[in-house]
Amino acid sequence: MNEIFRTTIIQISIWVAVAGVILALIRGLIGPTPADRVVAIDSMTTVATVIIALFAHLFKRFIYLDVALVFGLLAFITVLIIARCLERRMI
Amino acid sequence: MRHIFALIVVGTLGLGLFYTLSHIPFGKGLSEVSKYYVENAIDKNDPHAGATNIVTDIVVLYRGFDTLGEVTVLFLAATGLSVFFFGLKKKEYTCEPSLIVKRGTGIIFPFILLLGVYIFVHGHLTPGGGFPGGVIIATGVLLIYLCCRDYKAPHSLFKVIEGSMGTLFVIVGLIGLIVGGSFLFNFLGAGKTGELVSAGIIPILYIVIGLKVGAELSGLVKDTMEDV
Amino acid sequence: MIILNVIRVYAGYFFLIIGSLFLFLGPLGILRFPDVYNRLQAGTKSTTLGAISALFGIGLLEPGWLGKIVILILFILLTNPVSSHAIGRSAYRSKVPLCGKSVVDKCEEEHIYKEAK
Amino acid sequence: MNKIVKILFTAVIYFVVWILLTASLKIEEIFVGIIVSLGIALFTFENFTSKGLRYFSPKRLLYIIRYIPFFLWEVIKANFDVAYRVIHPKMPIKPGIVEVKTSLKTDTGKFLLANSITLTPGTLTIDVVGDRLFIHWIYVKTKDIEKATKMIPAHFEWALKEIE
Repeated sequence: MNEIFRTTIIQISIWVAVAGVILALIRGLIGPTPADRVVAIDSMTTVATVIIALFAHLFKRFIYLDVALVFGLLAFITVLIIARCLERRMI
Repeated sequence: MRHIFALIVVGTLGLGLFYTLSHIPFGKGLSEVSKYYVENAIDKNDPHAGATNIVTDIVVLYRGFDTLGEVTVLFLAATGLSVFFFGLKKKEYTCEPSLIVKRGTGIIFPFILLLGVYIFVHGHLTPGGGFPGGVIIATGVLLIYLCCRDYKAPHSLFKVIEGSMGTLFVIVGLIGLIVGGSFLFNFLGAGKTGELVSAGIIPILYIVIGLKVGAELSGLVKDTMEDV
Repeated sequence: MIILNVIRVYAGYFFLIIGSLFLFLGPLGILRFPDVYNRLQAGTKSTTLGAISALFGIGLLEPGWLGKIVILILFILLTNPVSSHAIGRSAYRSKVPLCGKSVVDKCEEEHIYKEAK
Repeated sequence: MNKIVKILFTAVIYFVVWILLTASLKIEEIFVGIIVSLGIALFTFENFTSKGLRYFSPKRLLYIIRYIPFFLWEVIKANFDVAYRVIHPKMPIKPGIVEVKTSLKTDTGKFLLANSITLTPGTLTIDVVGDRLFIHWIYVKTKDIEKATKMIPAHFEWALKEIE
């Protein structure tokens, strides 16, 4: 009984977060400027990091947290690099 | 017109991928080779085992020779790229990077190195390994290059690490050849699964591969980012 | 002792739900707000608190994981504002205009931007 | 001598992070952790000790401990603020970019100030030029530099002055 309650709560959280990712994805598709798309990517990756951590808890696997950490790091670097490329276009 | 063409190409690729993947008999019977791997990698009395997942066992112990080949391919690619970039005039950065990004990168850089080392030291216990650890170290170097325009990486240090680690890999393999009769034989035994010091030569090989890949990719980043 | 455990578990569930709600609100703000800078505000703040809250909930549910959860929380707290600042600055430098509702733009008077125009 | 002490202090920071990462206190993990953190501290020690060992003074630690709850409360307030503006059907926003001045001198201080401003209600740092910050404000209350300085950065500087 307790186990079913736990998985239900986590699944609800995952679905709510996935709905957030989809909303950001829509903004990424229609965003009029490149900067809008980068904003969408930035928040999508943060939400995705949390979703990986939630999956780690759902499957009771400690090592999935490593995956979340590395994913978050690579997403941070991606956003910084794209932002730098946009900046260089100025002059 | 271009958009429609791109849509058609992407749609065809996606459909083909979906069709191919849905016809793979995933998780249904195993082939002869897979059966051999699965039975022997789970058997903990076998010296060819000891990691916490089968994939690591297969990649390092059964197919360690392939890993040597992969490292060689990476080395050749890095060398080729540096030859390609030699004498090419790079575009200058026209605007100064932001102070906040600079300071934030400065704070986070050592922790990226620490994470990379953690990933390859624990390669036999977690899904990581030598290649991901090396890539994370190289991304740290890339961040520094993005944020300090006049940074010069210690290129000779990269070369020394790369060469010595490549030699060490072959030496470990040769010791296995002398002791056990086959290249990269696991001469240290399996040990107790789940401990840090276990799985014989897997941690050693992963540390060697991690340092080598990290140095190689950092050199590659240096070649592409620095003015020649 | 048992009561403490029950409180801990239910607090964990509470933080999980609150966190996922904020993770939903951030992208909703990104979709609704009129220009890049306002979207950045919604995106950064909501996803940061949502991530912290949800991760803290997981940490309460699994006390053995708390070390790595703390690392993840510190990492998100450190990197999220930095990346949003980088996006905002690059958006301003690639001349993305402010929306029509805006009342003031002091950056315009700054000399480095004047030279660029 | 001074250099050795700096390296040791930096290595202690890395070692704490290593222990949090591995989440175990076995003897071999600690041994590997000491080697790795010393090795990394050897060539990155200037990052944390560029101002000497002042970073480890008890007064500073006290201010950090006092600053964290204050900061977290501000973050929570910021989120309810943003949530209100997102959900409200008319979106009560009046955005604009204002200029403020800061009295913090060091890079680390400015970094912490800009991050705090970004995570607190309605404000986002767009650029830093010298001691002036350009801030995007979601609901502009004043266009004047002096008044804006009193409203946004002065909120944090009481603690950051000691921490920087």
